[in-house]
Amino acid sequence: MQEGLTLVALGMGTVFIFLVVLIVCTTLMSKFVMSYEAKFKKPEQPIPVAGQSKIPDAVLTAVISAAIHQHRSAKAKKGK
Amino acid sequence: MQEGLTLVALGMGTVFIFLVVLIVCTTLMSKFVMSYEAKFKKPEQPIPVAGQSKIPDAVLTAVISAAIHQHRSAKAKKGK
Amino acid sequence: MQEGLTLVALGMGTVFIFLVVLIVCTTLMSKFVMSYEAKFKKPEQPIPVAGQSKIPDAVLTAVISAAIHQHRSAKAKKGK
Amino acid sequence: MENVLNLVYGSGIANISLGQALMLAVGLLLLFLAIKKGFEPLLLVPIGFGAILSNIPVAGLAESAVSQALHYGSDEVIAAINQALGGVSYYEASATAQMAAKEIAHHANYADGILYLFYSVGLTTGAFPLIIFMGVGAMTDFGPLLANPKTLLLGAAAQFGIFVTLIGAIALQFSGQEAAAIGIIGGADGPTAIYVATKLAPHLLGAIAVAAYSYMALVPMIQPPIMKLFTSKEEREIKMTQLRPVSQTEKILFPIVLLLLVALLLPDAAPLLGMFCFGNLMKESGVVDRLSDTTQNALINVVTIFLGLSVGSKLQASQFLQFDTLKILSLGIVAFGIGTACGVLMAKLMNKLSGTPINPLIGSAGVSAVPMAARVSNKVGLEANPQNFLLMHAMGPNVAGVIGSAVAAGVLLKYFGS
Amino acid sequence: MENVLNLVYGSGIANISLGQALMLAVGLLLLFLAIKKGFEPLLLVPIGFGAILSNIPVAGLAESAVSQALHYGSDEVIAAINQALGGVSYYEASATAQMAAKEIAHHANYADGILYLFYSVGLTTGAFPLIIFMGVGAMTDFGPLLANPKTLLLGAAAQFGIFVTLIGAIALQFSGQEAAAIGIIGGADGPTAIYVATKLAPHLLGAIAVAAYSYMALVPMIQPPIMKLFTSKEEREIKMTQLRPVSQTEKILFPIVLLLLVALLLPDAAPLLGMFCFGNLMKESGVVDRLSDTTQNALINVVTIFLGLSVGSKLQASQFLQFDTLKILSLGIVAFGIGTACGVLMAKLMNKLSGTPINPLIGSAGVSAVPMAARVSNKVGLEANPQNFLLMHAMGPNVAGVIGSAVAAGVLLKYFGS
Amino acid sequence: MENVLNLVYGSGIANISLGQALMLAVGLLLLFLAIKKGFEPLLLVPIGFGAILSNIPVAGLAESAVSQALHYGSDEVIAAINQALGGVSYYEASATAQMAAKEIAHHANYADGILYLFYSVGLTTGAFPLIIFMGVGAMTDFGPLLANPKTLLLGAAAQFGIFVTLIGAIALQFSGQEAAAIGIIGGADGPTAIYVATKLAPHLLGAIAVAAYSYMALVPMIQPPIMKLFTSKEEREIKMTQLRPVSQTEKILFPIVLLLLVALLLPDAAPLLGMFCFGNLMKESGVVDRLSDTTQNALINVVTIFLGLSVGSKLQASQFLQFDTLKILSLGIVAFGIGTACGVLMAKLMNKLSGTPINPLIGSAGVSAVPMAARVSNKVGLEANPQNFLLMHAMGPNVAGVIGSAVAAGVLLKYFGS
Ligand code: NA
Ligand code: NA
Ligand code: NA
Repeated sequence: MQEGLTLVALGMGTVFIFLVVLIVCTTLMSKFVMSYEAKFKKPEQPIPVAGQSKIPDAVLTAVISAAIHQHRSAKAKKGK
Repeated sequence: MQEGLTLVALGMGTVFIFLVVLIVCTTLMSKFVMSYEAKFKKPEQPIPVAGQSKIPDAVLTAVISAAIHQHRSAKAKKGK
Repeated sequence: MQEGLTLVALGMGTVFIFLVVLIVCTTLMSKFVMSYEAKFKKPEQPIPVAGQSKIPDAVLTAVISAAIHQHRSAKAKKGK
Repeated sequence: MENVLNLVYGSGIANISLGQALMLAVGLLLLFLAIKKGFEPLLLVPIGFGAILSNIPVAGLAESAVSQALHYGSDEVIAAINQALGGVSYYEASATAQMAAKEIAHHANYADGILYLFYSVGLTTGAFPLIIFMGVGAMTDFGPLLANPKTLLLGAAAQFGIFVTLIGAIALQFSGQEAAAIGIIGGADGPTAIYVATKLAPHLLGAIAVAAYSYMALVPMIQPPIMKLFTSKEEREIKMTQLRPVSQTEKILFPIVLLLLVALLLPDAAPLLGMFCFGNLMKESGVVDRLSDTTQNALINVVTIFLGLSVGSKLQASQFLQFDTLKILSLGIVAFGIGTACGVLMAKLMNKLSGTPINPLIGSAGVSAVPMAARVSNKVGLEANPQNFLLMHAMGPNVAGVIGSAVAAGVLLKYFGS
Repeated sequence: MENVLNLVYGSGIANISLGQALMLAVGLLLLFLAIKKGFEPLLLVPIGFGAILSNIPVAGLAESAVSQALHYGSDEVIAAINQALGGVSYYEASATAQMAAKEIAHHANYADGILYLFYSVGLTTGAFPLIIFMGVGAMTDFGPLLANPKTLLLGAAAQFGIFVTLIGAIALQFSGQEAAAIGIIGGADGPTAIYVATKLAPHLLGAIAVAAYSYMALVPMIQPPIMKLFTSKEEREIKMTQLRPVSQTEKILFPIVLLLLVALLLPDAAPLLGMFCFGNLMKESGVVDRLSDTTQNALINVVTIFLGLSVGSKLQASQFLQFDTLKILSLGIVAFGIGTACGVLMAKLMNKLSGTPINPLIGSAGVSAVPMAARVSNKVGLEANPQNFLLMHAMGPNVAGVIGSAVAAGVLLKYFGS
Repeated sequence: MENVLNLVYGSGIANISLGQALMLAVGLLLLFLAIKKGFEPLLLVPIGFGAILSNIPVAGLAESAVSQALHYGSDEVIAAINQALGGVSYYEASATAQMAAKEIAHHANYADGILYLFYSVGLTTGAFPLIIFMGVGAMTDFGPLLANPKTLLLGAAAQFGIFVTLIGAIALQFSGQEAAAIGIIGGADGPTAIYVATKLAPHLLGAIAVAAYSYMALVPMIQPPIMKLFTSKEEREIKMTQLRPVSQTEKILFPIVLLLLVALLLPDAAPLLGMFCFGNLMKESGVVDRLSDTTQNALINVVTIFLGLSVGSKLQASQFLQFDTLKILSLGIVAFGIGTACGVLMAKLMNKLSGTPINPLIGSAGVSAVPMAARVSNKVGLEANPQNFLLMHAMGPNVAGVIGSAVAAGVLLKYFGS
């Protein structure tokens, strides 16, 4: 039991110390990055998380050309 | 040769017995499922085999908004 | 050093001989293929490198039916 | 005629033990829970199916060649193997004796079962859980955590359940190593639990993995009552301030900072957190998208299948149908409960001490169980105040919980590992 | 100068044997059949290419380190290895002697050839064919079978060719194990044939796999004459009643029912049918789509590549250019023919006895060769009656044939395996 | 208290050596170059991360179980292992002694580090670089080469750097095998360099791989000055005639012709070029698109990740922080420079002798470094004449360079391998 309590203290102590150190380092890192980016770049838009558009180019092209085609034929018909 | 014929009998016997038992079990299982579904649910449409639409949402959105756009501009032009 | 020079000669010699033989074989192979294809088939278009269209059929269908729909409704409106 | 009898005597019906029949039922139950109830199906379908496969009589899918030879071999084969092993069990025998025993088994036409093979290639080496952890890293967004790093404390507090359960397990007569492996169920993180169990108590792996994934699936039922017990309605209604935007540079640097801290402070957590950070860096760096995509899809899927089957191979009747399993299942849920409570209490404390308001409901997400626990925080929050969206705020402690339990795993591996 | 001579003496031209030259031609022929004639290219491209790689003189791509050292090593190395093995061949030597031989070969800078490596990792363990079978399961739709379960009998009847061929092979002086591995060609199922051959007669694997895939590719030429021989025009014109719709629940339960029957009745079929049912359950359960997708794509493709190369590694001249190979090829086509005929005859019988009409043409699909054989049934049916679409009706016996040959494989493994 | 001290004594800070700290910095530098400077990120992100993981003190991720036991074990464990090994180092000990040492280490709870595992499974066997080469083959288009086969000579000339560097390395006191592995850096082809280094000088693998990939990334800075030095403005302005169209049949036959030549002339290049041709045939045959797609995506990505980590495992401080590493880095860049110059000079010569004009700038692409070197040819060409697009013309020598360095690798493996 004695050993058990030691273990709880040791374990939770380590977990807390590690995460507190991580909080400190992370905070410092963020501060540094933010001040660096404020100084050297124009205030950056937070880049959206790797959110490349999921529409393949070929499809976009197809959609757009379909659209243009519609537009033209609609116009043409109207123009008649 | 004697052993060979034994083997044919043994092998085909096992295959047939196994598959006959499988027929029986499968038929029972299907009957049970059908009566259960008839009783507890409204007669279910046979779910199409995992046939999720292959059109990604983004594309659909693009197509639809292109369509709407067309529609509006066609309308607008007509309205003029 | 003596051995080193031997090695350079041996190595570069092998590389050159191998690639020269490859040039000869490739050229012969190409000639043979071209004359064969000229003789037995109508002059083949060089098949584009496995460039299947990247637009899934379902999308194409969607785009086309959107287009047709537009077209019809634009027409219908005009017709009114 | 003799052949027919052989077939009949070799059939499953003629050989099935009560334990195997029960375990077939357990496997079916896991499949039912996974498919009909939606309990963590990505793991419980393979684990459940693996459980059935491992308990097919005579087939020996989850047994080594030697084990099969000892169970089903002729008397001569069994005698020869026992002689080769020199009277002790296979795992106590020397490497040379093991090699001789394998040779006898192979000559008698026994081969390692396919699930045993997956287990020994992927689990005893630690490769499967570590690769899964890499994939999880590649799917994790540390944005919410970076916007509010003090939520890392919630991920620390929620690990309390691990250590309390460990003591409980020791009190219930488990050895230290076993108790540590059981405690980690409270970490609410599948690969971490599997990794630790494989290292410290492989004979309990089946029960521990089943407990971990079952309780993770049950988070929406386990957590809310505990969350409500320890919070008042006013606390649950607390609105939190909008999270600041986080730049890509911060996201790239975070896994590196975390990795360096692990390297300097707790090297025993390096395998788990190292692979995790690697996956995350691949994702955030933006320069290796094709590697990151494959890691998040084909690779993690393939490994998940084989990991699940391997874990299922540890659900053999002889190992699983023990009173110990019931104890493990009970201890596991206690660990979950304590972790949840400590997370909530820590959040209450932080709300008291901190300048900015903190809704205590996000504390429970510190157990990890990503992303289920964060969704539960959000749902309970919405019940108290339909305008209160806690999801993003709960994602911080949620991923902090993954780090927290990996750190706890490092401590346990250090202490009990060697 | 000496170096130049070394290069020349070490070149392929200086070392090629007639057998290797012939096997290079066989490899090219397989590639030609696969690429230009469309013979099962997914397997025959890797197998054909593997055949070429294995027969490159001196390179030893399909040989173990020890085998290479014995073929190309200096006299001292050869003497040392032979001494270590104690005068017997490598496979007869004890495990310790094998280890010593390996050590000598490695010290002399020989390493296992890459195809030998793929073979020993994936085929001797059984992993590759079983994973392929899991993938096939994930691509199989049991709907048509469930709509008309009595077509399972057609999948049973068509296995008759396996056992008749087995007797024929014994009559042609093959051993029982060899005969069983040859017979399974008639099962018309690639992974099953490879799995059984690896377990019972690995030295015949090359010929058996080539026969199995070649005849599967030739199904459209082999089957129609046999089908027409045993049926009248009226029988071929029989229209079958529309299949009933099958609910998702039935599809989910079927692999579980099948698995439990295997477990209870024929555990020896458990590896093959277990993995098959697992793949199918992943597909039908609908809750693990990401696992099922990866199984049907990345995983099965990767394993197919390495399986094909591994099989190709068994097409070395010394093993393949035997009179036995011709016997195997002949027996294989006999097996296919008998299986087809028995399927058709059983369908005729069922048509007589059953209340609902059964077109005997669907019987030939019972050999498996999915989905080619079902397409052949459809095509021959359309010739007789252009309005008669048999495809869906033939899919039932077609997948039944897969189950049937796996069951037959289980019987053979039970009988000859240990 | 003792436990706390154990944790502190076992922490990274308490154990880190200066070398490990430096290597952590090297790892971070590689990540910086890969992520911020875009240096071959697909390889340098995993290699850099692997370098960090391997140098985490105490964790032993890149060490075998025995090595860990010897470094961190108790005195008894160390004494027992040394006794088992009989006083010599692990690699000099007999197989039986190694087995005994492993057994002791495992009993003392040490296990192979995960990176060591990846290294021994994938690199010592040669599997990873060969699979990558298969993937590269599946991504290579030989069209431009087939349209102008004499550009193969440029791919031959550019290998001159390999052999000159080899002599230089011998002059700098490297052994023959080491010198060969260093020279191959000049081949400008990652998997070839890794394959050769693994076979001939595994202890230098880290430095060689880092040099190869770094210089490949630096091609746009290394090559242009050399290209301009050896060419006049008029030469750089030369316009080349449009390439003829190439039929699919030619593309299918080319890898087969190449393979047969390898088989007949230089079997030692068969593993590399065999797998390369296999990948290319899968792509061009058009009948196995699903295999080809997986090879180009999931498979090559997965193997790239593990290859990178495995290479990183060879960047341990004790192996990398040697004066040898500086020598290797210097020799590597010399090899690149000589290769570039020889390619350009050969192109000038061919321009003189040939009927059709050849722009000497495409000669530099003969080093390989696909497709970077071809792009550099194009760019430098555009500077001289904004209407002059050399890209397609440079792709021929570029892929020829891959063949050239694989052939050179074959010669070196033949000469130094056994
Ligand atoms: Na946790
Ligand atoms: Na079959
Ligand atoms: Na090159």
